[in-house]
Amino acid sequence: MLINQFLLLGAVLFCIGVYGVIARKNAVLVLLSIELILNAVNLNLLAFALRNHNPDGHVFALYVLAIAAAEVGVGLGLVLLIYRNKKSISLDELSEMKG
Amino acid sequence: MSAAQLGLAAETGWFLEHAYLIPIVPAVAFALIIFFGKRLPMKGSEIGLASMAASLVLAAGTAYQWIDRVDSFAGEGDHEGALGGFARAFRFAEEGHANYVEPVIRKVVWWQSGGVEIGLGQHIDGLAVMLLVLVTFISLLVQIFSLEYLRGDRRYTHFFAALTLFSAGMLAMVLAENMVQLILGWEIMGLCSFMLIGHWWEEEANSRAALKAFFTVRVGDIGLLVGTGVIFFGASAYATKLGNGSSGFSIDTINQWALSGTGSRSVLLWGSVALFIACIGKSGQFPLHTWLPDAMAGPTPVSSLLHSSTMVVAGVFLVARLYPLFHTGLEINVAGQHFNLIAVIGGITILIAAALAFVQNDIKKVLAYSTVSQLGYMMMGLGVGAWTPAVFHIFTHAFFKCCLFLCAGSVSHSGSHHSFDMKKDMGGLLRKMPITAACWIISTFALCGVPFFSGFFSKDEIIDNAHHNGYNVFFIIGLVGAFMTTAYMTRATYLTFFGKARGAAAGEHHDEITVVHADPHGAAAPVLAMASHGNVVVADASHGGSEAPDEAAAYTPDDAHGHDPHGHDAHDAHGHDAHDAHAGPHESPALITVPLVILAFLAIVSGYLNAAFLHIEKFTEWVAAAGDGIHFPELDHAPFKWANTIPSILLVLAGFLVSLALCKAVFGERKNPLQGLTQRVAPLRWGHTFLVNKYYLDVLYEKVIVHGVAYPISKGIYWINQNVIDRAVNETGIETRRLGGWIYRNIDQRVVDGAVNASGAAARGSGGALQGTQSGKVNQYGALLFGAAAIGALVLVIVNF
Amino acid sequence: MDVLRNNNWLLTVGTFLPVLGVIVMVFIPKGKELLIKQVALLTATATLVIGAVTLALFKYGSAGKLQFVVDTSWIPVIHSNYTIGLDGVSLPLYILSMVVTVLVMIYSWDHIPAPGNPKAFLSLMLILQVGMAGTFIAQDLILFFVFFELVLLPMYFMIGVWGGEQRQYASLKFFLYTMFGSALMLVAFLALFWQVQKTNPDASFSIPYLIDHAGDLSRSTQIWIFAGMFIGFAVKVPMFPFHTWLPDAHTQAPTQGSVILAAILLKLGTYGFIRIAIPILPKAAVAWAPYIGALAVIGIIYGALGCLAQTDMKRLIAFSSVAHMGFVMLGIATLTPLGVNAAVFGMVAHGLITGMLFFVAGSVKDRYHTLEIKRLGGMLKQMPKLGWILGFCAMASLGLPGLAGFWGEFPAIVSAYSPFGGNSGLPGVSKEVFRVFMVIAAVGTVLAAGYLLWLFQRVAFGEPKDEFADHASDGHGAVHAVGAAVNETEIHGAGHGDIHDVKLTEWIAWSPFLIAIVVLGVYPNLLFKVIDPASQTILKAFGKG
Amino acid sequence: MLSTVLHFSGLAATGDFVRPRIDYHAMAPEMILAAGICVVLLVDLFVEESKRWLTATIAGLFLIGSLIPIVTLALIGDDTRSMFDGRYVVDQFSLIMKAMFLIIGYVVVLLSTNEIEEGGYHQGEYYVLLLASVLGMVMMTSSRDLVSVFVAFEFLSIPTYMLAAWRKRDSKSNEAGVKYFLLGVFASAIMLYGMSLLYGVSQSTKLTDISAYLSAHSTTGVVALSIVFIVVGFAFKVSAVPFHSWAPDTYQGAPTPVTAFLSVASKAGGFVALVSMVYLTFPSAKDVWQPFIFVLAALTMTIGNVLALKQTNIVRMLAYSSISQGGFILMPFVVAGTKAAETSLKTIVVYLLVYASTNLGVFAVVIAVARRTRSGEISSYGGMLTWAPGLTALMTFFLASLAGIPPFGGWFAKLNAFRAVLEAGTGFGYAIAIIGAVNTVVAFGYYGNLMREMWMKPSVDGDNSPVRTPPSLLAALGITGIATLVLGILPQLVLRFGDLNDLVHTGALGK
Repeated sequence: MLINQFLLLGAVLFCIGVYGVIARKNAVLVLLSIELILNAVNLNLLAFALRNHNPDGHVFALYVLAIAAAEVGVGLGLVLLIYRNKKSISLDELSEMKG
Repeated sequence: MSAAQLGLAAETGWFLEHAYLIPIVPAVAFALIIFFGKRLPMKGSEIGLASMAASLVLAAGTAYQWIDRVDSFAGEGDHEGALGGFARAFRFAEEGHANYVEPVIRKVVWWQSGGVEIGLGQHIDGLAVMLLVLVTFISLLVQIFSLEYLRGDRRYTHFFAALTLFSAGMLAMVLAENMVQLILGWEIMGLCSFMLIGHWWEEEANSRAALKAFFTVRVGDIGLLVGTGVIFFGASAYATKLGNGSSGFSIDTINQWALSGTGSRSVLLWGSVALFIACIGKSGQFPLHTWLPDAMAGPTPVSSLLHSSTMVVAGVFLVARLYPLFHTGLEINVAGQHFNLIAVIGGITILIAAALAFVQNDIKKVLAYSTVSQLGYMMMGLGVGAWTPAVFHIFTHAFFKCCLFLCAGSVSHSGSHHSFDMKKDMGGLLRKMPITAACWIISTFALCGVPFFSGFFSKDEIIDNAHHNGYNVFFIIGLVGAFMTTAYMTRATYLTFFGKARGAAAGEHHDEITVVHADPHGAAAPVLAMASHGNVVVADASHGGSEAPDEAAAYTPDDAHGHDPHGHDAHDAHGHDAHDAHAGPHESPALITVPLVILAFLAIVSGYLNAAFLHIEKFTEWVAAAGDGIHFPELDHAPFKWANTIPSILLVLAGFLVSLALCKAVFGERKNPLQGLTQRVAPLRWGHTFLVNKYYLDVLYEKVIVHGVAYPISKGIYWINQNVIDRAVNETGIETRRLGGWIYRNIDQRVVDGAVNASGAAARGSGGALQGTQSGKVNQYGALLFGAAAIGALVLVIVNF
Repeated sequence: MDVLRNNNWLLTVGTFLPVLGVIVMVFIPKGKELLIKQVALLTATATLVIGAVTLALFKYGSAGKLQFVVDTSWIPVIHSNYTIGLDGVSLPLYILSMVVTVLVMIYSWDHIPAPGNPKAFLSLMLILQVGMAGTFIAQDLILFFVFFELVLLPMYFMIGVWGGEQRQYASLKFFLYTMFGSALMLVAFLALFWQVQKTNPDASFSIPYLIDHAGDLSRSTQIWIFAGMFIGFAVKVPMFPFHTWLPDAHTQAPTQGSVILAAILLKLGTYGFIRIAIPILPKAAVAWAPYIGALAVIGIIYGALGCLAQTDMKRLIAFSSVAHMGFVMLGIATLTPLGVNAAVFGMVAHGLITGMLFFVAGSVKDRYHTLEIKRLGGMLKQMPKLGWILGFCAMASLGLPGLAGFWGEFPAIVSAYSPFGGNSGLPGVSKEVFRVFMVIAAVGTVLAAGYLLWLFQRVAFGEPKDEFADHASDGHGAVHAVGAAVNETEIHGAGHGDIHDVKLTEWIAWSPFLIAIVVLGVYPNLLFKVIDPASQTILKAFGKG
Repeated sequence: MLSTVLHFSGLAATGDFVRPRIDYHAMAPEMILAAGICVVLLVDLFVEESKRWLTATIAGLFLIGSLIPIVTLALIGDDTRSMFDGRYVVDQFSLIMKAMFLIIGYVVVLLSTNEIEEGGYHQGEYYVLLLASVLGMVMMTSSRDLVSVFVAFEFLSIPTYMLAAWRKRDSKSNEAGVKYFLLGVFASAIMLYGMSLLYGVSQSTKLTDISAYLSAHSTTGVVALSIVFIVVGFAFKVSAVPFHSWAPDTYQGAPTPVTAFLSVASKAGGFVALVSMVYLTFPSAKDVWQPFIFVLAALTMTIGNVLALKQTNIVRMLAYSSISQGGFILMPFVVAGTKAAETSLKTIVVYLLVYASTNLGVFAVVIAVARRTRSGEISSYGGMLTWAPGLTALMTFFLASLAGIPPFGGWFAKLNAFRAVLEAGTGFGYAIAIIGAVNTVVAFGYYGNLMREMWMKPSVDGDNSPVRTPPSLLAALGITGIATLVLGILPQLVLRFGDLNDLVHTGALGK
């Protein structure tokens, strides 16, 4: 079957996600980029699961989904928090502490 | 090895067996004086005296029994005992040649370490017995003398304590069974001389003299330590062979080993040389003699006891004690040998010291240099193989030199108001102080070696033997020395007791300076300053102190305070002295004169213990160890012939006349071309200055060597310490800091922080990068995170592809 | 290896008792200084009593064997056991550490240096005592290391908190130096362990075990391991050129600190050589001996010259330690029982004498508030007793026979004439080289006389300087100078101005030192007969040198 | 729930249904903790504000309570209990680690009570999250499957994101939370990617299977990539350089008790995960991770030290110090693949124990001091000897322990670490040993500097009024202090549990 395409897609998603994390200043966008990576992961897992004919991949993917959801919840909460305090969600403003 | 082991029916006795008590008594006395001295009516001096007397008794007992022992060995049936021995001493009968007398060696284990066992004990033979008697006797007299001389001194107790401890040290050294014990006594004497010379340490000059004395002797002690070490191992090998439990430190063993021929040449040579260096230091031989004249900074009794008759002969004693070692090591008396270290050093010392004695104005320093030169005689005697005369010279010299010093003390005490300057404050005292003068003159005769005085019997023997053993150079030196001795002693005698009374001796300027001469040393101080600075300039300056009335105006009581803030204590302490002072020059009280008389008497008779021309050789018999080649080398001493003595007698006479003439000319009342000659004629002046400056040896030692070490070199070392080694350590930190682009500043708080923060700074240097990474920007953190991961992954993937 | 396990509770108790005192003191409020001092002193005394018991129960007949041995498992994971024991070499130092602590406590009674806080000060001292005593009884390398390091922090704080102006520099220097050294030492220990373990799997860090089993390591291996230990110990000794921390530490440390430093801490290094480096690595010892000897004599001369350059009394004394420890190291370097005995004796003597000198320096500082030599002078007039004690110590320190110092120096010099001459298993040490050392060392004794007497002359003799002359005691005491110096009952001229003579606490704290100096000087066998068998055992690899 | 899911998936794969045996005794700690979480939540719901301190007490009780089964398990001490065909294993290693986490949790509760109570934060939720995170750690110790590892990992992470931002009004705290969160999620995402690849090639998520596969096949690029990514994920958690950048900011911003928790517990969690990876999963692929971890370890201890030297804020300094300590813990990993493997594993355990007790102690002191000075500056510690001698002494103990000076735990940990790497006798081993040795001395720079502040400097503000420490803090100080001392003087007491042959049986070191 066409496993490589899946993997390739996964890789691409992964790269986009990484790029987003590094390039984006907007907290929400960074969050989204991370979600992209996680989806890339899911893609991989499912593809492999199919090829390997064992359910571990599926299970793993389910967990990833669940936990990703939790993460996003926490993440958005935090973003709200900073927005409340700073009236901005630009990450560049989060550099009080350095050195 | 003791007689018992040999199974000899050797005569011994309680005193012989317990001779070790002799030093212990004064040692204990020392402690007692220290702890309780101040509370006693006589401030502790009584303890010192008592202990000395006790030791004297013990020593006498020892001598008595030793003589018994000698007789028992002498192999003649009748045992008439020591008294008989004395009787025989004056019976004109030649003795059968006595065979070797076993010394009484007793010891207990003191400490053992690494298989080495050091005993603590006694090695009693003739030499030891002689010195025991001598030291205890003289110490006793000197202490009696001091009772009066130092009365009211601020550290009276201290003085007697030190004096007693000194005697203990000397006695301990004399009967030492082994080298370690000998070193012990040796160093204790050094310590005491330090304490006693520096007795009046308020004056920096005195403390410097004390320091100088101790330090110079200490330099010699390098030799003592090294030498002991060098001979130790060879000797201990022999000791195990002897198997009598003695170690390589044991003197008896060392001697036998040296004679046994088992020891290697070089070890013997170097050992003896090293030890002789110690003797040079202690006995004020050239070139380390310079401390001895300075040591006159101490109170006169100290000079007379330590620096004339006892301590300074320690070096000679050591050579005599280990004579077999030196004899083999330096090949004395080997056929065709005309020079050896000991003789050469001794010879040089005789001459240079005698020469120096001419230019001294301080009576004590004349005597000091004469001591040095007499010590030179002893050394030379030992060097030319004249053991018995040399040792005999120790014996006789002790009496007359001690007497001379005490005379000088008596003069300054009652005659010249504590000045020792012959030119300024003495002269014509013959009539004022007849007893002192008489004693002085007798002793001078003895010193000069005038026939029938003790010196004659010892010194001429030395000279004679030098000739006899083929050391002709030293024979000449000896004769010249005799000449010079007579000459400078005549000069001194003339200046002191004859001619016109000068300065204090003339009873001048009393009232202005009661405090000064109320105080036993106030006026002595400046002279002592000269003593230790030892160059003309200071000397002259110090003369001013006690010179003419007008200059004496400088000597107001306040000034005296300058010298001695406690002048008043002293003054109160012996007002009688101040009172006597008003009576002008006068004979000293009995406490002083009695010792003088006794000593003067002995200065005559002591010689008759070995008056060869009377066929009395008791000293040889009792003291000298018979050379059996096992315990003592065979020496043959020159038989006494009047003929041999003629040259020296003549020279003595010549010396006397020449010197007398010169003195009359130079110091006499009548104008004379010779007066101030040394000022007028350049060469003479140079010579004079040269002598006055003591051949500039002191300059060499103090200015060049000591200051060289003390200042530039050590400063340099210290600088290196701070700036190189210490730096190197900090540098390790600094180097790392250089990475951080920091620069080392100087050794202070910063350096430490630097050294600690060094690596931190290194980070800073290796780029603000690190700091940069910590920008606080999430994205950059992310970039860093993934970047690192990616790089790592890339590398490893490529590697593992 | 046969050991005696009699009363083996003694050492543990004797070593750790001070901890109890510290724990008690923790619960005493800082305000109750008197109580604190009492507790501290009590603890120290109790420890000393245990020490006395040890002294009494010690079997002198078999001083060569380890006694009171405890050998229980401690950290099996790293094959390290709680092995402690005492033999003739450790005994004197072990007891000395206890005595010194007690006396320093007594001295501290009214000499708590600024900024006060006796609670912390005395607790640190007690902890220090644990470390010192422990180091001398440890028979296991790891245990030794732990105690060795335990000493570090308390001394660091003692110098850093209660020290002089540059205390922080000095303390940190001291710390980093020693830490650096001990790090290398530890590495050496570990390396040694594996090398031994290669051949015998049941290897342990126990010193006796290693003595039996490490001997047959190859020469080169031994030399490298020895190098590590050498640096570790040499820093502590301190040997030239690792000595530069010493003058600073000594000069800045409070009197008590200096005393303990001089009396005990410096000995940890030399003790390490005798107890560990040399017996375990005989081949390396032979190979290193000439270099150690060379550094030792350099130290002797170098330290002496350093002294001559000093203008500060305390710093001078500190430098003299470098010279004296040079003699000790020279003795050790000979690898002969004679030399090692001399070394151990030298340690004790130096501990007593230099410790005493530091006490004097401290009291001088108390009186004059300066230690600058050229500002001092005429001490004999103002404080005759103190002055004479200084003189006494100077004499002892320059090795006057009849006082303790001599028996450390003289045998060391003598032994240098014939160092270990080789035996079946080992090559010998070059005699010629050591004879040169011998002469240099002898010269060192003269220099010692030089700087000490010079110091004494400048400080004690002459008239007091004007700046202090006014508040001098009436000098009446000077009449009784000598008597006063040793007479402990009456105190002369005290309380005149702020320059008063020796105080009661000082007498109590000092007299044992003074007495010990004399007693050991007069009857050295007191120590030698204990040390000798032990050093024979320790040097058994060298047989009869 | 884990079990059921596995069960279903198993069904999906193979027709017949086998009910997995659940060893309740082995699972007891987790269960008790889970129960605790619920109880605290409920209490928080139903108790009025003034009684909220109960939650802390209850949390503490549950933490202690879940220690009981661990003790019993340890006492029974029969061999490994493995569930879900070896995907969830309770062995000696996991027991001792569990115990450690629980005690850490308890100490953190003690540290928190006053802070949280006085700060007027939401106590109930705080302790819930704390317990949850601890539960995650406890699970981590037993996870032997990529899935469970991942789940446990997130379980222990996510609550801490929130805890870090706990001071809602404080922008610093927010910043700390967000940074930690974003980077943490990012890292775990990368890790997941790696896991997915690893699963793909090895066809299983079970660690033993994977290690079997790896030892059977030669390492390919994919495997290398996946290994690196996975290691990165955990390296982030243990804040190994260069994945440390979040740590200082977060530590500084977060409430101090949380910082303590992060720097000790979650770091230890990361190490446990790393152990299960390196020792169980990757041993045969050592030429991939060995150099990688070597570089990490070297960088971590060095840069951590270097940056710590220059900090003026105590917490930030401790952050870097704990980074470099992490480097020392990484040291033994370098030789995990060699004959020294067992030693190194024991070393890691010992080091974690020592580090945990010591570092918690340090933070306890920091909290106690901050209550007085209200400042995080190192200079505010001046003159501490006078106004807080007890704390000074304790702090000195802890710092000495961190610096590796006997007789405090640290020296033994470090000694072991060196012993392990030197014992391996490999080039990497010697290299890391040297770097470590240098760093040991360097490290004293900042520890000593802090000591100097406390002992030798005068207090900044003149007042030397003694500081009073609340009982809970005292308890925490007591526990940590004693632990530090005991670990240093009698490490054997603890090490008895530390002999880890079971892990060998489960295949970490066997192959």
